[in-house]
Amino acid sequence: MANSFSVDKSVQGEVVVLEPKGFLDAHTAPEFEAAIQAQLDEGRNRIIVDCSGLTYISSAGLGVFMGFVEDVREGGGDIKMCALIPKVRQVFELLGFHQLFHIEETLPEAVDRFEKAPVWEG
Amino acid sequence: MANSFSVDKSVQGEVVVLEPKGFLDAHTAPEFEAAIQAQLDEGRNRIIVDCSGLTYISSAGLGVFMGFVEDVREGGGDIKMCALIPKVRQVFELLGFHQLFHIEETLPEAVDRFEKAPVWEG
Amino acid sequence: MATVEKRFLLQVPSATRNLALVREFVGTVGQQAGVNEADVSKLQLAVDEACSNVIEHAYGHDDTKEVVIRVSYDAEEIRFDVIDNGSGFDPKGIPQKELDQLIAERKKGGLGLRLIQTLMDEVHYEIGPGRKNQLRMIKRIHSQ
Amino acid sequence: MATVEKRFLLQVPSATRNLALVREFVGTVGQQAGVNEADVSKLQLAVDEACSNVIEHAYGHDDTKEVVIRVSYDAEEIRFDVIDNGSGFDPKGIPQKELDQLIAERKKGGLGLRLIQTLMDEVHYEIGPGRKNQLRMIKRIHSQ
Ligand SMILES: Nc1ncnc2c1ncn2[C@@H]1O[C@H](COP(=O)(O)OP(=O)(O)O)[C@@H](O)[C@H]1O
Ligand SMILES: Nc1ncnc2c1ncn2[C@@H]1O[C@H](COP(=O)(O)OP(=O)(O)O)[C@@H](O)[C@H]1O
Repeated sequence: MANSFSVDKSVQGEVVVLEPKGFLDAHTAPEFEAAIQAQLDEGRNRIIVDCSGLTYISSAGLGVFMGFVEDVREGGGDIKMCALIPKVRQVFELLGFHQLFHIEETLPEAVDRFEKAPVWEG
Repeated sequence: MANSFSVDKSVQGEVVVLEPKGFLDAHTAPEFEAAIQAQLDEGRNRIIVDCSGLTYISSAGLGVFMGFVEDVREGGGDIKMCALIPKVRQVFELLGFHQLFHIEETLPEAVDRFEKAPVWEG
Repeated sequence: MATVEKRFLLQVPSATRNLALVREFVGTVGQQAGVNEADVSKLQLAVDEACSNVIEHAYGHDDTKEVVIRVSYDAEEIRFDVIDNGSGFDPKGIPQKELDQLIAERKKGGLGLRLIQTLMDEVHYEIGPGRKNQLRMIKRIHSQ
Repeated sequence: MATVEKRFLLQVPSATRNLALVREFVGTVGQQAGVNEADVSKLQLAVDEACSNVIEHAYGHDDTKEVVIRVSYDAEEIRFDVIDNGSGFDPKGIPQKELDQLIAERKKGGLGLRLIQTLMDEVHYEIGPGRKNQLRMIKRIHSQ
């Protein structure tokens, strides 16, 4: 179905990896928002969003990244993305997200990035 | 896409096997009809329709079987079916096709049936 | 499950290439209504048959005409109206021949209306030739 | 490719769960219109954004209301009208903030209208609050 959505989670040391799968739109954004909120509630603020299974994103999905990232960064953490399929990457880039977020090609690169630059410095 | 359709063909001795794939409806029935007509034009009238790849059939698709089978049988051949998925089998059965056609579980059984009963005798 | 009625409408040019879109529409709405998978397939087939008849018989493949499919559902049932403003016909005047007879006559059709009757729980016609012909098909919802 | 105009219409309850159906509809019609795959994705996103706005802003998630999507295409272009009879708004009165500013303000939105402008070739509003608000989006067809 074209509106199925789920979020997988795994912990890699100090970093938590969230893997949204399927369609992230105004209908499913609240579920994704809850998944990020749950990490913050547990005190995790080094978050990688592995987008390899994300087939679709609309501005409601982008809004989840926008709404959280400032607080996360003020707390000394960050939200970084990786493994976007081209169609999804294009939406991020159209709106300039690549200038305000670390968006890596692969998950290891994103993990690596957290080791080298845990905090966003532009 | 939910309206893709194609017909594969292979020859096994005196029997020709047609393999309709995808959605057989009022839109695609003419293509299936042409595929059967082409066999008759080449003088082949022992036809197995392997339905393993057929995901959908409407009465327009059933009509292709209905329109040809009498002439084929009068010419000493037959049209037999095999390997229907349950959803498709149900449509054939709802309308009583299983009483007027040989519908086998597998392709080998359909080939076998042609050896034992090339002509329909009910 | 739905407590209040939900309504959907799809309008497409009267051409067989649009049957796939019609089936997708019916499938999605049927699923949303809580219809079980086997019955969703029946709804798709019944509405396909009804639309195929409109395209072929009511409009004679004139794709400047349009077919309208209205759906509504609540917790109990799902209702489809297939609407055209074409020629119309007298459903009672259509001879219902047996399959063996149709085959003997080399007919390529004649099963659509019977199939719709078999697949749905209720079928109603409202015929107003050139104005509005409506085939209403109702199925009780067994959520599985 | 189309020589005469083809028209489609989809009407769904004003609820985000129907966005998937809207995207399927747009995808199928876009493909049929001969739009290339990359542009079909853009059409789906633009119409999703427009419908999401209607559901959220025009109707405040009242799912007894309905969203209408009208599509027409010919050989040159494909046109989408997203129609509501809700509150309406003044498109020119919406401040267009930069992404870094929206982020600084912890905003979860504010990108939809910009995205629509970026994805489509032409965007027009006709606002009639409570009567008919229409967002027309046009895309030239580059068949590949
Ligand atoms: N919507 C319609 N408008 C006009 N005539 C129709 C319509 N639906 C059915 N009919 C008539 O009823 C007949 C039987 O229809 P059906 O059982 O579906 O078989 P088929 O369409 O294969 O002929 C058609 O041949 C046609 O004459
Ligand atoms: N169909 C609509 N009806 C009423 N208001 C709308 C509509 N579309 C957009 N708006 C207004 O325009 C603003 C900006 O919309 P948009 O750029 O899509 O961002 P967002 O929807 O995320 O706020 C909305 O917050 C809303 O006030």
